[in-house]
Amino acid sequence: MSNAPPNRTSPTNWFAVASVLAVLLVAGAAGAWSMQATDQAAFCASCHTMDTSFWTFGKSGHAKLACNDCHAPQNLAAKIPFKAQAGSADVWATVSKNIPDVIHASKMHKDVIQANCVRCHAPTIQTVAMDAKPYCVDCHRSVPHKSRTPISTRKVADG
Amino acid sequence: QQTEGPVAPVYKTGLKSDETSNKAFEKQFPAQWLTYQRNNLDNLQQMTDYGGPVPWNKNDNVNPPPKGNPKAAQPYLKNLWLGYPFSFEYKKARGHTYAIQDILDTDRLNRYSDKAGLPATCWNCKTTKMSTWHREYGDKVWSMEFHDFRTKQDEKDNSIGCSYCHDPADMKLRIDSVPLKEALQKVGFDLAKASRNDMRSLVCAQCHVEYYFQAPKYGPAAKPVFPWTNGATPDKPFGGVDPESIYQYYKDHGVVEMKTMEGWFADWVHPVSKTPMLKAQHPEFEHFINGPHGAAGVACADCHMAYTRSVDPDKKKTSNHQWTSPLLNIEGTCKQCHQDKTPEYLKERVLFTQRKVYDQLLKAQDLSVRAHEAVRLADAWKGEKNPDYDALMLQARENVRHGQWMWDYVSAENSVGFHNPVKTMDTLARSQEYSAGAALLAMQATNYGIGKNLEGDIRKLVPPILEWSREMQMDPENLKKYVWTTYLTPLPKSGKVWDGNKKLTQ
Amino acid sequence: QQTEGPVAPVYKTGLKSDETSNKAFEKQFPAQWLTYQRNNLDNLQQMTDYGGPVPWNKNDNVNPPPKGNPKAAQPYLKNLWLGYPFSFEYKKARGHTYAIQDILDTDRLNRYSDKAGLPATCWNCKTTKMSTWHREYGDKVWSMEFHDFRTKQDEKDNSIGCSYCHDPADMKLRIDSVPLKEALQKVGFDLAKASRNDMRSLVCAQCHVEYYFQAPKYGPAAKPVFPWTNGATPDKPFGGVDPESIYQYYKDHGVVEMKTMEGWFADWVHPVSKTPMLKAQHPEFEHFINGPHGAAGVACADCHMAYTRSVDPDKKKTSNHQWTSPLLNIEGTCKQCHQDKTPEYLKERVLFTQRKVYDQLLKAQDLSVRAHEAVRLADAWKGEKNPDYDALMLQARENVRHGQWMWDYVSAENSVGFHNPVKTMDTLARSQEYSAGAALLAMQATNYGIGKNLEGDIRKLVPPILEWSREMQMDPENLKKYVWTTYLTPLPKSGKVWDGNKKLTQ
Ligand code: HEC
Ligand code: HEC
Ligand code: HEC
Ligand code: HEC
Ligand code: HEC
Ligand code: HEC
Ligand code: HEC
Ligand code: HEC
Ligand code: HEC
Ligand code: HEC
Ligand code: HEC
Ligand code: HEC
Ligand code: HEC
Ligand code: HEC
Ligand SMILES: [Ca+2]
Ligand SMILES: [Ca+2]
Repeated sequence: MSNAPPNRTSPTNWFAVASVLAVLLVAGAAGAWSMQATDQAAFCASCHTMDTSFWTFGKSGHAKLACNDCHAPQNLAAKIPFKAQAGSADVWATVSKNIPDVIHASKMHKDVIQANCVRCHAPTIQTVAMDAKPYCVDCHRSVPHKSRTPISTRKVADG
Repeated sequence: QQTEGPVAPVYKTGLKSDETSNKAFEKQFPAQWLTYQRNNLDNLQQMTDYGGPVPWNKNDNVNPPPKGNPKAAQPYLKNLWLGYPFSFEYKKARGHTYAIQDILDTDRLNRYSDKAGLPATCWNCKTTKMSTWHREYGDKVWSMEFHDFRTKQDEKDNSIGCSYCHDPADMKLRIDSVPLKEALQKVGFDLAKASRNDMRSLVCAQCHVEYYFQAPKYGPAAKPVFPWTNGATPDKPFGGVDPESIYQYYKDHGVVEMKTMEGWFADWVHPVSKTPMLKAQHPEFEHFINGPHGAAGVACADCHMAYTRSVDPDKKKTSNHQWTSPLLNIEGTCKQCHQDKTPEYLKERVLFTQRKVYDQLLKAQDLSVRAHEAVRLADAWKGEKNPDYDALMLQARENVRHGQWMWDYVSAENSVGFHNPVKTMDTLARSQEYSAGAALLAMQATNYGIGKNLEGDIRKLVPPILEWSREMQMDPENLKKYVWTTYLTPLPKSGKVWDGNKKLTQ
Repeated sequence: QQTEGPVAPVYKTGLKSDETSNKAFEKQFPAQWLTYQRNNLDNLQQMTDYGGPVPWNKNDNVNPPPKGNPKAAQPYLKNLWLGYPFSFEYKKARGHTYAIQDILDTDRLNRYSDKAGLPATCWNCKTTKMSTWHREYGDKVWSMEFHDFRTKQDEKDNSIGCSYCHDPADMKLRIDSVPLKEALQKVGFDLAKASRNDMRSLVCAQCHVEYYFQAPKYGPAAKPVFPWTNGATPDKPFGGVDPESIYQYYKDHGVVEMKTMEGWFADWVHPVSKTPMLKAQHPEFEHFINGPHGAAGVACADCHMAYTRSVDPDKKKTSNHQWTSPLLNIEGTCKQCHQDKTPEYLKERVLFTQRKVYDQLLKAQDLSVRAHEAVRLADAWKGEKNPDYDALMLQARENVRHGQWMWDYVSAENSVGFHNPVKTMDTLARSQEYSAGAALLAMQATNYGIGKNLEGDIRKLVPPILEWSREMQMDPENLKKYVWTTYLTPLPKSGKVWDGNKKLTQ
């Protein structure tokens, strides 16, 4: 339609390449420190792309968490391949500058998030039919990124 | 550690699936029982601007609540339903725990006779016993005598309760109501495949829907049918619930004999305009389903039964079984989804819609009264007539019927537009179009002879009837109070035969 | 990392604050420049069901796009605006880059004379030069000759552009337009305290608002004024933007002399019904501000300028400076907030509203035509009259005016209801009420003598005028084509004086 398709031949973003290396390091060495460091908000937010999410999350009831408390599986066997895949997808998108205008969590990713809601809130959801909707966020629509609020209150213009 | 995802609690109650007593559930479900009891609240503190469980008379815009409600009443209802039981009594709904008491006490049913005038069908949406009786009598039950069942149940223990929505054995949601099961089948909605989210609305659709009593010609007599098939398609099973689709549906399925309306369905004939009329009843589901919320997958229970922790004994999270206006508890209902908004803001948005809907509803009713009045005058017209007089009068009547159906579809819906703002406003605009058209056609039929008599404020030309009841209609003197009531036939004088579930000596 | 909240980027451009050239910004802002250029797209692929930047004639429901649009046109526009320049040409809007070209080419301005017929005010919302001229000439500029400015600017380089919304020195959003600044001041909205979010809508409110030309009696002649004060309160500065408030506003601020309307404002007098009329223009802001989105704080730019990364050179996130229908890019616009919905779903919800609004709009226009026709017939009526004839005819005219104002307020608004679904439907219902009332009053005035002549399909009684223009009106023969056009005065025959920004030899 009216927006031309993204141009895929733009010059490389060197910061991102460095990030690729970082991720490879994580996946390869799997050192405990790098595993934890790359879970934290600060790391995710090192990509400007993540500013919006970082900002809204920071204002939410969940601000004390790490991004990957929600955004990665918590069992290590599942977590490493997930992080490698998600991480390299993020990085590849950044390097190739093939970043969509609006980023959406994929179905697979939403399922991962869902499992994490359940993991933390298990005691809360025992007595009622919390599967009334496919996802917790179908009711808790603002958790944690405040998706219905005006853009200027949650987006960074020159991200 | 749990990674399976939330699962609805499953219960083994030890109760039988055909249990109909509410009390039977109390011990095992004290939290739900407690909120369920709150359905008995009906004091003035429970009022919202247009809703809340206070049973004021819907036409009374003179007396303050709880008798009337000058801010939300519809003064012409008794005129517009003249000749039909709804003109005797129609109140604002209150909690489910009152369902039996209120139907026992309503003047819509003839308590002055051995014949209630309306069939046992009326019990369908009030008592947990209905499915028992249906199993017992089969489809004959619908046309049985209403009064015969007055004593066959307990006012509280069988009022709309657990077994109507849950299978008592395991508490899974179920559809207990025969008419809904059949309606879903006819529109091609497979109940076996209904998701949990669907069920959280469908249990309400057992009752909060438009219905009519089937004429014997079309199947079991007096069976309640939901008129949803016209427009339903395999991929859009609820494609037939808009008021124009249903209006078309009613151009069939009936036994009207009037020329050009042969075979149409009619609930009654309005005595003033001699028009075969339709009555709309509580089409909440039909409004909601393609409104902003229903279309988005929000369920009735999300707003009207939002989870609450406020309940002892153990302050566990449970579904709130007090069905009432969500505006009485915006924090606990709307705000789970609209967390970024304040309760004041949300309430103001509801009112933004409701105020406009209410205003246009009253205008639509004024025009509808004018339409009946025009036909009445044209009927009585002795002067020169249009050569097409007969055809024009038939068209006029069709417009009277159409216009009234459209506003009634909105009036009978209990959210004053909120469940589907734009559709509601569209329906009212159409109502006004048809009613204005009816008056114009009647004028044409009389070569505008009646024009002069229709000039000026309709509220003065046709005064709203504030009080009317079966007892009033028994006294021929009362029929002289208004021009319109002179068209009624006095009812036979008689004392009360039934008081609640007590048969009085006669 | 930020802690204060997202802030708009600030730049030091080295440009002066009074820069008016668009090109001056190209080098420093290549990404915005690139999307800005996309405002030049106006081919058929850009059409949505009701919108999109394709300049078809808004009344033409006969020819296919780009000339007309059978699915979205309003066939009676030329009839309803007869005698007013809008009846010569009115097109679907397209991109901002065409603003100057389109005003240069429009038949609304008289290109066959040295006098355009409309003042220089018209330039206000088309050219970045306006504030320069205002500084130069002061408030005299508004009533200066439109034509004199045709050559004083570049068609593309000064078309609605950067400096109208940004301070060229630092690119902060600014209000460049005099009428908005004054309007905000009058309603008590302090621009200095406007938040960034406010500014993301207010820059649009410079132009996408209802306005009128001030009569000399009330201040500088022909100055554009936004009629928002009636209903504005300190805590609700935009409390006066609903159509009924503005209608009341126009019961003042003018120079009408007709009895009972003394001092009212009128844009022109409709020649057929001799009624002092109002013209509504693009009240997008007025609709949006208390609609579901505007009330929730969503800004115009959130939907019409959503961030995009698809732009070279560096694929950074920038605001999309192609102002067009969000439905052309639902993924990138609506889905910022409605991430849980599909584009198909969202489009269908928009259409759910738009279809109903369009249908009721056409009905309102039909009734409005009937109202003018009724007054015309009653004016010509030679038979017996009502003793109150004069008073009734004045009331009828007031209703003609009121009814037309209400539908025009919706017609002129460019979202076909989406910006405020319920308010739009309410406005149309009111329009229909007033127009139907006008016809009835005219009938009463003639003791229903004109009734017969109003019977039947209005589209046959008063045929829609498909083509009309200044040139057509120069030929007295053309005035005979329709009953209604016989009420026009032929225009003096004359050749074109202006073609775009070229003065032709005369
Ligand atoms: C409490 C759980 C939680 C935390 C903590 C969290 N997120 Fe999310 N995030 C979600 C959910 C839920 C969604 C999906 C929203 C949807 O699609 O409905 C999401 C979506 C996203 C998306 C997709 C874009 C969107 O808005 O749909 C991005 C990017 C994202 N999160 C990044 C982050 C970053 C970066 C952090 C840390 C700074 C973070 N998230 C912290 C729950 C969380
Ligand atoms: C190298 C820069 C970069 C870093 C670091 C980064 N992201 Fe992303 N992220 C992106 C880009 C680019 C996309 C868009 C990819 C797409 O949708 O094609 C994205 C997409 C996402 C999405 C939505 C897509 C999906 O996979 O469902 C989520 C959620 C997300 N990121 C979370 C995170 C979290 C959590 C972190 C920290 C652990 C993180 N990101 C770190 C650049 C980054
Ligand atoms: C790692 C643990 C963790 C995860 C994962 C998590 N939460 Fe929470 N959540 C918490 C804690 C801790 C609080 C209490 C925060 C407070 O009150 O300070 C909380 C609070 C909440 C609240 C109440 C306050 C509010 O913000 O509304 C809701 C609702 C909620 N969470 C929903 C969710 C949903 C939905 C998800 C998944 C998208 C989720 N949570 C994921 C730990 C978690
Ligand atoms: C998004 C929330 C929402 C959903 C979903 C919803 N409702 Fe409502 N309902 C409301 C609001 C708000 C009112 C207006 C209450 C008032 O005026 O006080 C209302 C009013 C009602 C009333 C009248 C209550 C009273 O106090 O007068 C009934 C009955 C009702 N709804 C039934 C239903 C049914 C049945 C469904 C599903 C088919 C449903 N509602 C779906 C929000 C909702
Ligand atoms: C398809 C379901 C259904 C059927 C059949 C039904 N009702 Fe109801 N009834 C309802 C619902 C839902 C309400 C509450 C909403 C309302 O009042 O509009 C209600 C409310 C009532 C009330 C209390 C409020 C009032 O109107 O005064 C009475 C009394 C009542 N019904 C009597 C009857 C009678 C008599 C019949 C038979 C003619 C009948 N009902 C048939 C569903 C039904
Ligand atoms: C008008 C319908 C209706 C009636 C009557 C009704 N319920 Fe429910 N009930 C529901 C719905 C809807 C749910 C939510 C189920 C879900 O989400 O799957 C529910 C949920 C429950 C649950 C599961 C836990 C929870 O709170 O969500 C229990 C237990 C329960 N009800 C008990 C009862 C009891 C006991 C009664 C009678 C006093 C009763 N219900 C009457 C509709 C009803
Ligand atoms: C159908 C709507 C709905 C769904 C789906 C839903 N919730 Fe809730 N949730 C609510 C409501 C309503 C409340 C408010 C209850 C109260 O505080 O009285 C709530 C409250 C909460 C709270 C805060 C208070 C508490 O009770 O602990 C948490 C945490 C929470 N939900 C987590 C979840 C998680 C995790 C999921 C998914 C497994 C989920 N919710 C799914 C409606 C929903
Ligand atoms: C068996 C029939 C039946 C079912 C099932 C049913 N209702 Fe009702 N409902 C009624 C009747 C009857 C009344 C009116 C009772 C009275 O006034 O005596 C009513 C009244 C109400 C009221 C009005 C109370 C008030 O505060 O004004 C609300 C709200 C309501 N119902 C919501 C629901 C919802 C939500 C569901 C599904 C979860 C539901 N109902 C299921 C028949 C039913
Ligand atoms: C389970 C989630 C949920 C609940 C509960 C809910 N809403 Fe909504 N609401 C939505 C969704 C989804 C939309 C559609 C727009 C969107 O996708 O954000 C919406 C739209 C709206 C709108 C805009 C449409 C309009 O009619 O103007 C209003 C106002 C609104 N809701 C108010 C309420 C109020 C008041 C309540 C409580 C009575 C409520 N909502 C309960 C999810 C919900
Ligand atoms: C929530 C999103 C949203 C907001 C906020 C919004 N609009 Fe729109 N706008 C739309 C949609 C959707 C349409 C209909 C487009 C169509 O029919 O193709 C539209 C149509 C328009 C059009 C006609 C475009 C066309 O292609 O015909 C104009 C002009 C416009 N809007 C201006 C504005 C202005 C000015 C504001 C703020 C005062 C505003 N809009 C706020 C969504 C929005
Ligand atoms: C207050 C701002 C404002 C003023 C003053 C104004 N316009 Fe416009 N004009 C707009 C906007 C906004 C649009 C686009 C939306 C629309 O077409 O409704 C527009 C569109 C147009 C168009 C293109 C579409 C069409 O209607 O054919 C023309 C030509 C035009 N205007 C001419 C004029 C003329 C002539 C005048 C003076 C009588 C004038 N404008 C005064 C704001 C204004
Ligand atoms: C009709 C109004 C309007 C016009 C004309 C306009 N802009 Fe903008 N511009 C905006 C708005 C609104 C924003 C968002 C600002 C914010 O969020 O604070 C913006 C943002 C920007 C930004 C900040 C970065 C970004 O993309 O969000 C730049 C740079 C910019 N515009 C440049 C230009 C240039 C260059 C032109 C002329 C080619 C131009 N603008 C014309 C309204 C306009
Ligand atoms: C200086 C006056 C002015 C300002 C400021 C302005 N507009 Fe416009 N807008 C116009 C005019 C004039 C047109 C029509 C141009 C034409 O058709 O020649 C127009 C056309 C449009 C269209 C129609 C294009 C289409 O696709 O149909 C949209 C959408 C629009 N404007 C949105 C906006 C938004 C959003 C803003 C603020 C960010 C804005 N405008 C600011 C005057 C303005
Ligand atoms: C910046 C956030 C934002 C954007 C962008 C946005 N919306 Fe909304 N939308 C909302 C909010 C907020 C509401 C009000 C209900 C609520 O609070 O969820 C809403 C309500 C709605 C509703 C329900 C009201 C109605 O009119 O039926 C629809 C439909 C809708 N939006 C569609 C759209 C479409 C289509 C677009 C793109 C043209 C869009 N929205 C863009 C935030 C947004
Ligand atoms: Ca019915
Ligand atoms: Ca105007």
